[in-house]
Amino acid sequence: VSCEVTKPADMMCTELIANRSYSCEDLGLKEIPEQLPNITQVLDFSFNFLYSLQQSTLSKLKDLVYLDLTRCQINWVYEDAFGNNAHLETIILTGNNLLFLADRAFSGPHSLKHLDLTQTGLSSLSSIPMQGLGNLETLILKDNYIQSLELPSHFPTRNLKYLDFQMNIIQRISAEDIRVLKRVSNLTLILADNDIMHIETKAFSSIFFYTLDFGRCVNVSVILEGLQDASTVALRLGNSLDRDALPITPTMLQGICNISVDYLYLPYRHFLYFSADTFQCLAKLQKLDMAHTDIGELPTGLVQLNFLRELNLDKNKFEHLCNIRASAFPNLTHISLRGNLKGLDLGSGCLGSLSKLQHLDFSRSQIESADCCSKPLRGLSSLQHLNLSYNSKLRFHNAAFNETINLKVLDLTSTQILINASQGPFCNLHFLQILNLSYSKIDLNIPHILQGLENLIVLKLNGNNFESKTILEDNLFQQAPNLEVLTLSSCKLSAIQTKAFSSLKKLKHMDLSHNNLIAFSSDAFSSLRNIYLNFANNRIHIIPRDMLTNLSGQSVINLSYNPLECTCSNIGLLTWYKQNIDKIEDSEETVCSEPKSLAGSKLLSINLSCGFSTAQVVLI
Amino acid sequence: VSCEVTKPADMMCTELIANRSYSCEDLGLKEIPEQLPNITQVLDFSFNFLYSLQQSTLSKLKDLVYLDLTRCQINWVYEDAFGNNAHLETIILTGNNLLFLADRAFSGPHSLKHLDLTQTGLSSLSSIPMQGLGNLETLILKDNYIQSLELPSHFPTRNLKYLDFQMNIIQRISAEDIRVLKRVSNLTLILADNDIMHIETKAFSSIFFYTLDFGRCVNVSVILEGLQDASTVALRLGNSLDRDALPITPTMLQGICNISVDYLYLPYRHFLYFSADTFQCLAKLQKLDMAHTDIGELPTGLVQLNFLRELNLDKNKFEHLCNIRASAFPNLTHISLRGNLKGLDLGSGCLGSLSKLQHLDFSRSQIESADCCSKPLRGLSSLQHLNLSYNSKLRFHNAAFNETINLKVLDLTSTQILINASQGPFCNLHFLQILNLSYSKIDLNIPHILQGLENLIVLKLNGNNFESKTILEDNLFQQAPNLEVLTLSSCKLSAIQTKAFSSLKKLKHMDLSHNNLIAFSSDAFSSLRNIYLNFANNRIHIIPRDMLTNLSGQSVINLSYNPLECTCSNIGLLTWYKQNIDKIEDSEETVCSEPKSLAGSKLLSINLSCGFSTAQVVLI
Amino acid sequence: PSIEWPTHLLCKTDRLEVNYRSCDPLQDLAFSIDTCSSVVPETINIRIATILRYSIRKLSVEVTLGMNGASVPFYSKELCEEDHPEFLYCGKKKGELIYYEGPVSLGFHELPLGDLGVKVELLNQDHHTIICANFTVKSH
Amino acid sequence: PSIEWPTHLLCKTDRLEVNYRSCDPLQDLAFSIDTCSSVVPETINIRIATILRYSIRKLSVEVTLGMNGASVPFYSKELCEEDHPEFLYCGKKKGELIYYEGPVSLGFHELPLGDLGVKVELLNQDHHTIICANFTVKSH
Ligand SMILES: [Cu+2]
Repeated sequence: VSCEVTKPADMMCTELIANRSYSCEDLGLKEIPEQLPNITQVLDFSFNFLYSLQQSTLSKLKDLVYLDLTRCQINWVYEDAFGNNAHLETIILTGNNLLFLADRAFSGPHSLKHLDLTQTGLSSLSSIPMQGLGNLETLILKDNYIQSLELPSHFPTRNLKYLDFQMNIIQRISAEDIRVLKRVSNLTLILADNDIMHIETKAFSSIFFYTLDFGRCVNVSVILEGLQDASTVALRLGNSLDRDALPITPTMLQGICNISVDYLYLPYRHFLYFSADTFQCLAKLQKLDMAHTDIGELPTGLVQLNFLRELNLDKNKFEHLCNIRASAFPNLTHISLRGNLKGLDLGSGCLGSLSKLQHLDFSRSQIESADCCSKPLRGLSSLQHLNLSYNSKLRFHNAAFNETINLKVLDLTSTQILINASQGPFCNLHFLQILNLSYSKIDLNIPHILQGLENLIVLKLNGNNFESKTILEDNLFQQAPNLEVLTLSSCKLSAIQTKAFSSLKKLKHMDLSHNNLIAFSSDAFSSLRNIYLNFANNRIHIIPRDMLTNLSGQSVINLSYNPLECTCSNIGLLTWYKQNIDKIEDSEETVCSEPKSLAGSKLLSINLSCGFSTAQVVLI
Repeated sequence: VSCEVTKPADMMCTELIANRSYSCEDLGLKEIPEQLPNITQVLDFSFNFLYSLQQSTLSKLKDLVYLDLTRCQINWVYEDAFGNNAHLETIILTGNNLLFLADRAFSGPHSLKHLDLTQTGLSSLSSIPMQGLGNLETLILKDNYIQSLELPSHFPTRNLKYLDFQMNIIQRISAEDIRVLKRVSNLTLILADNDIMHIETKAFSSIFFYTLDFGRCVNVSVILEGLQDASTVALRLGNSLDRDALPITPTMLQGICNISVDYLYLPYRHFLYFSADTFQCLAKLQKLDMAHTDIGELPTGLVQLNFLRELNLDKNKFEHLCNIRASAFPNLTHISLRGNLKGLDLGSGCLGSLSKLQHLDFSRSQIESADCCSKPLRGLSSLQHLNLSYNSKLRFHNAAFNETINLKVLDLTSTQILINASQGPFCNLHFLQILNLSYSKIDLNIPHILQGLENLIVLKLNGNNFESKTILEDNLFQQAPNLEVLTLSSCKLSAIQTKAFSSLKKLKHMDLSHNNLIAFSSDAFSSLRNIYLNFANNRIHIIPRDMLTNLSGQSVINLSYNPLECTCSNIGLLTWYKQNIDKIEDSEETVCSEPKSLAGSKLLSINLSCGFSTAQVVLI
Repeated sequence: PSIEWPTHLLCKTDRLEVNYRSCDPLQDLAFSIDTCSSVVPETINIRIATILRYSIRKLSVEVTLGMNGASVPFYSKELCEEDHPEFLYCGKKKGELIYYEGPVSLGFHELPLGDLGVKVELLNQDHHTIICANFTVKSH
Repeated sequence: PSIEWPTHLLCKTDRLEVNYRSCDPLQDLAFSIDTCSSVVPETINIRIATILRYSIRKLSVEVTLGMNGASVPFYSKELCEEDHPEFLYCGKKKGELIYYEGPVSLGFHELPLGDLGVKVELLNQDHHTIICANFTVKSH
């Protein structure tokens, strides 16, 4: 006879919120632990073993609101399985091979809102009981073997918002199948990854959707045929790299003329006979996503898309910015052209007609420009967000941003910046709030480089080099007196002069991590009340007590990954540290390096007694 | 801390053959029990819990030949899961939701012959590794979600005999899909219960099948189109009651003209425009099954089906036997017309042209005949087996079987027999070997009723009544001296005279159960060497020792359910019983009724000591 | 092992309560009905699922009624013949799931007041239990 | 709990042996390749299956080579973007099975003699391990 010790389960489940929220994930449990408090509201019981759900299984947890039963090897759900859980709103049954759901399986909860039946082996809607689902908002039937969308007449539609049939084997849809959806407004219906071969003409007419997702379905014509006279805010017809699909011809998109659609998503689709005709029925669109579609230009002679606000052309093959034919979209507020696969020539004034453009994203598009950014951005007087990060090389001359003086956010991360100007390149950007110059190799010796940025709140300069490896008292930040966030991580700094940042009265967040600093120079700041100072990954050995005592209010410091000494030379830090542990970030990695005997011990665990001539270390 | 006792597993698995065959079914096991001998060859491990199969799982059982892992909650089969089981021939994985089968999952067994993957959640043939399957004879993929029959070029065909794709979701089959099957002969391929919509024309041509099963597929035309130029012994195109299917028109069957098929099965199909044209392409058939097809007659003007040997017309609606148009099938040897749904009029000579007919089954067909069976069976000189059981009423006149004098087996069970003859009704049946008259209400007082049956070996008379409730010494069985088996169960017999069966020198099996006999009359038989006597369910209290001592050789008696006395009055039986337990059938139910204190005790458990005046009972 | 399977509540109204309990020694039974009315319709829709512990070549159903302590055979039928399997589930093997969803016609139209017991047993060719359920119908 | 997952033998010939072991603390990994040759083809076909313990919004792969005790980054790539999911498995959630079957191109054509270690790690947006495997390739 061998013996097995049964651990009390309250020792095993993790308490996330006392008496309210528990995670018992992957503990090999075969029943709900007795020790969970009756008033538990949130329970993650995923990756355990239940086999069947019966009335007794969950009867104790009367206050349950959220229940995750992902992958519990549940085969059978009997009547009243949730009969004692009146407040249950969410049931997740993902990954259980459900052989049977009793008609009264979901009776009990007054207001079940979210039911997730992803990958549960269901082969028919009729095997899902509708009793108790009257208040359902979300029903997820993703990745099952459902062949027919035949929604029964008593399908719960009252509060329905989200219905997901992704990755089933639905091939045909008739008007009768979805007739009950006429009772719903603003539904999101996901039919992506079904091999849809036929939809009855106008099957979706007179139904009002928020989103209709037919992503990764092979034949767009078939779908648009069924959508005649339908209405949806968003229509998703995109594809993905690992799916073959028929290329889209102008004829195929003609169906859109008879559909009310505001946002159209076509990523990863390919076009055949791509021409002005392709856009013939897109004139009323507000948003168009043509990312990853292999296009190098938009056709000339385009119909005017006067309603279009947002245009996404990411990961395409544009060689010249003028090839997007901006004049056809006069009311655009957003353009995204990220990750262009060819080097993009910004040209001159290509977007000049877009006086309402607010967001422009050119990041990761291999851009090199010898005269940025006045000419390329000519006419963009409304522009607020400009992203030019992760490009090759930009050269700024005088008044580089004089066409876009309303910019609030400018991101130049990891794009090499060359300055060929007498004035500061940003001197027109009086409204700029966020500037990211990290890893831009910008020359910080140029005087007045931050000139004009009197409203700047966030400045990121990570990975740039300062002359003399030192932040001097007399420095460029004085031009940006309203800075609240300043990051100087990985700048190879070895010193900061006293009062270096004293002009930055509003500074709240300072990142100096990954430098070569040997001192924690809190005297560089004007105020140590409510400041966040990150000195992680530097070379600080000792911090005198008087550098710390001024840290008050909600201030937080990070000293992790420094070679801190745990000897009496550093008694000032060690004493203060234990009394101010609430001000420490990442105490797990804030460890001693000296003496060798204590190397790797957490500062928190050190008890040091320092007399005049003896030192005594106690490890708690 | 609570303790749990782990039972040794060898106590739990059932040994079926010592050291060779074990059943561990449904024991809640989580691993193969250590205690199973290494030389185990057959293991039923169904309905336990394994989760994953790895090389270590089965490594000890090196001699395993047959392994049943039905419903073990196996999700993962890793490489070399059977790596140490070189002799394994059969693996059953039914009902496990297999998420992954490693490429080397079946490496190891030298000669894996049978692999059952029924209901394992497979959605593609490509997820089944082919390594190690080179000698496969049987592959069962029933009830999965396979969409395409695309057999890979390295599909194991060398020994393949049986390939089952029943209940998948195959809709289309191309010639390329099944090209590798050209390498196989005599394959049985099951594609029943697939929703087949299209087969490439001649996709199956030049392949030689033993059976092709397209049962319960909706549209027969689609299938026959694909089978053009194919060759199969049997072609199954039947349906079932719970499936809708298109009715078969003559045009639909025209495809059969270009298929080499011997046996055609069409049960549960319905016909439209049922006419001679329906049979136009069936002229070469050897077997035709049209059971349950709602037909009331075969059409006139039929093409001659000269090759047809067997015709099955069970459960149809024939009103007159002549409606089967026998002249069209001159070479028939078998007709089955069981369970006809209307009262069948046997007519006169309707089958007259079938001089080769050997088997005729009319059972359960509501037949009533006032003059059986000479006229109805006219011309059937080859008939050997005739089944008329479970019909209404047959009246026999003289020479009732003079047209079918070669009968060997005649079954009249539960059909009322009236005899209106001066001679014995069976007097022409000199070759009859088996006659079943059970529950036929036949009048056993008619003298010479068994006249002519000098070759009869088996006679069943259960549920008939003998006058005076007694088998007399002078009785009808003397007309059948070669009887080996005689059953007289439930005949309300209360006595058997001494030497009643003494003329039956060859009698080996006698069933007298369910009568009212009060004596075990072994003296009624000519020999008690190697006889089986069933006296179960009679009223025997006491058996004198001299009635038993002659039972020798392999003789067996059944005395169960008799009110046997376990007192000294019966010491003869009680003593003999314990010494001859090998001669007892059903000793479990051979129990005492007297004295009351021992009622229900098995005779075997009684130890009785009888002196001159005292009796002592010991219950072991 | 003779486990007591749980009693399943099938339906409950003011006037009617129907429960069932598996009488298969090996397993519980999953069963649902779509109607809960004392006036029994011509057919009711049921859903039933079970895993086969034995293969089915032949199958027969036997229904027995129990009232006031007496038990009387009520109905019996062959569901599967070996040569001509009538239904899809005929011929299924050990370990397979059987799932039936559809109409079943009952032999009575009005429920007697009081307690009625109905035992339904499906047996295979070897007389092994395929499905066994004891229903109790309480009608007021 | 830091369980030692078993070592899986992927392929073995006279000249080549490839093993892998899961370095995901939560689960083992199911993986197969269709080739077992020292001359590495342009692409090999793999099959891989795993159950997600964390949802994928973004996904990146990092491959590290280990030789003679040294370990060098070899390859890294973004596999899933949040806005434009490139592959079917992008966007799958906790508990879902991921099964991929198809070609994968390797960055080298000939295997160095001796032992080579390859660590492949797929991480999600929160830097949680989605898949982690240590391969050892022994080539003689
Ligand atoms: Cu103990």
